[in-house]
Amino acid sequence: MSKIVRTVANQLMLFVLVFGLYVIMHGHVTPGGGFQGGAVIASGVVMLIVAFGSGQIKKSLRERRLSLVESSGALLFILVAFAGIGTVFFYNFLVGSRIFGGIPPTGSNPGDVWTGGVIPLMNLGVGLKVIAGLSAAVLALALFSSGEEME
Amino acid sequence: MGVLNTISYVFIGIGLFFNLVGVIGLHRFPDMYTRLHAATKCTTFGSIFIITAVIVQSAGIWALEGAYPSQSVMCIHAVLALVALLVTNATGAHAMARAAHRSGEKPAKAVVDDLQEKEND
Amino acid sequence: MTWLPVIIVMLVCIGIAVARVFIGPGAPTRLVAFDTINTLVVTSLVILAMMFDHVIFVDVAIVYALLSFAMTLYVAKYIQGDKF
Amino acid sequence: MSFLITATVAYLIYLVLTIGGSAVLLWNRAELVIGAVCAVAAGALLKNRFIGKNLRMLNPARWFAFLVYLFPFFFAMAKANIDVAYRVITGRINPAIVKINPNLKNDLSLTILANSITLTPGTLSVDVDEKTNELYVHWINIDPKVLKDMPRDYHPICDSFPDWARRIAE
Amino acid sequence: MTDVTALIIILPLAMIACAVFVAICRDLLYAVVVLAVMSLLLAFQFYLLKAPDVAMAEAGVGAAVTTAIFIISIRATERKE
Repeated sequence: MSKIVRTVANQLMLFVLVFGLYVIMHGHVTPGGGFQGGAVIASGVVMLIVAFGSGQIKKSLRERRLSLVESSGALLFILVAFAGIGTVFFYNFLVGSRIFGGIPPTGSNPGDVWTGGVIPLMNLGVGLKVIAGLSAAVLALALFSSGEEME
Repeated sequence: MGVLNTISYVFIGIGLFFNLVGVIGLHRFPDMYTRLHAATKCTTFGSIFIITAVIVQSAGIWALEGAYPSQSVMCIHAVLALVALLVTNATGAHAMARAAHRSGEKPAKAVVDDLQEKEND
Repeated sequence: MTWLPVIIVMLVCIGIAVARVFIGPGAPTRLVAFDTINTLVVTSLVILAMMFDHVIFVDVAIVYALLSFAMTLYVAKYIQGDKF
Repeated sequence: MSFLITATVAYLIYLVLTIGGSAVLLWNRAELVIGAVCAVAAGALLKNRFIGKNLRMLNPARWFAFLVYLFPFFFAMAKANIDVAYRVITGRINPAIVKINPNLKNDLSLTILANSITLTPGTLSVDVDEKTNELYVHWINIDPKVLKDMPRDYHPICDSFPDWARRIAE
Repeated sequence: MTDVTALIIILPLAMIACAVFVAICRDLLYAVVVLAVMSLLLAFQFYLLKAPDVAMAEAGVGAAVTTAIFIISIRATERKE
């Protein structure tokens, strides 16, 4: 695409990334969550692929890094689930503690992010996995259609 | 609230008029470029006014009720949606026009076409 | 403040643009009508969030305004005949 | 340096998104911490894309010029829309594609100019020459005076926007 | 809730029209564009039924990524059916 589209895509990617992180981290108080925020950021990567061409994006997004991000997302989810095994699998052991353990306020309010226990951490794991998975799928397809291989 | 309601109604009237004009222009104009003129400009301008009416309403409630912070989220996020809409619409219109010209779509009734001359050289 | 007539007029606009998507000659015209529908839907989402009085619904409108851009770029790049 | 700027901008965007908790000024304490972490991640990932090597936009006078620019821009936009509405109703068009050379060197200023042209008086930027930064503009109702000389005069098309773009981003 | 019931009934008619067009159209590019419009209206319907999280997932996956995958596939194969 032309120079104008490339410049706007570069500037817009920061906003997309920050907004996706906002959706992921507020998954327990607003509509959204891990899957939705991850899909937003992956769509940002899809936008970069169409603006710069898949050959350019391949240089900065390598297959090894994407698989590392995906595995670390799955690992975070499983670790948080196993950390509560003293009581029961998936036990919310952070309730009342100092990390994400606040008491939800009553009355009309926009929602306190410091609540929810392990739910934000699990959302983060799901989000990392979705980002890496979706962007790797589209990048592999685009590379294949333009005749290159994915390393 | 009376003044704010009046302002909102005026803005909504202007916005709906321009949206309707844009959509009707999509059917009245002869070729793709002039349709792009009508569609992009008029709908973007109408959307600016309608979203501004929403912002005025929510900002009024925010200022009136003071400590009730929930309408602030509405106000700020509507402004962000407006900014995103402006940037993406302008750039998307440029990308569509470029793609259409490269695919061989000729501007109907055109007087001069410098880009065609450049491609012929 | 009553928002329901506004939403109905916006839906009429969307209907007219959908008709252009069905009948329009050639791919570029359909793409233009599609982009118009995107803009109108984002505006309608903001109005509906105000009408339902659920402030947090506005996030969906921001997501749509950002992501419809990628869709438009993909179809445009296909029409101009480049490789991805 | 570019990492710091990108992280600061990301932090500001995050703070604007989460106004409303009101423990410290307008924000929760937790939002400040989470926002800092997100900003560091965004800065590390996008420092080359967002700002690159061009540190020219750090000057606050340029931000002020951008804010002032919004007013003539909005008036031109309103004029353009009334003009397009008139042409929709009467159906009187006289289109052409002309080449203009606004003498801009920077990518960002060219982007600002092209987006302004797309949204204002009866014009639409169709293509851009990658090497010489010349713009090809589709004009819905052409002025016959412009067609006489070959390096086209850009003042009837976009009256003072190139000067504004030069002032903002060059 | 009663004031938006009419909209909830009218919108699926437009979606059915889009789906019929997708089924009978011989040009796959047009089919993809109309499918994107249908996905857009579907997300609007979810939004009217007050399920914004589903609408957001539909926006992210159904609108952007699906269209991208279909368009890349058409580029790799053929446009006409």
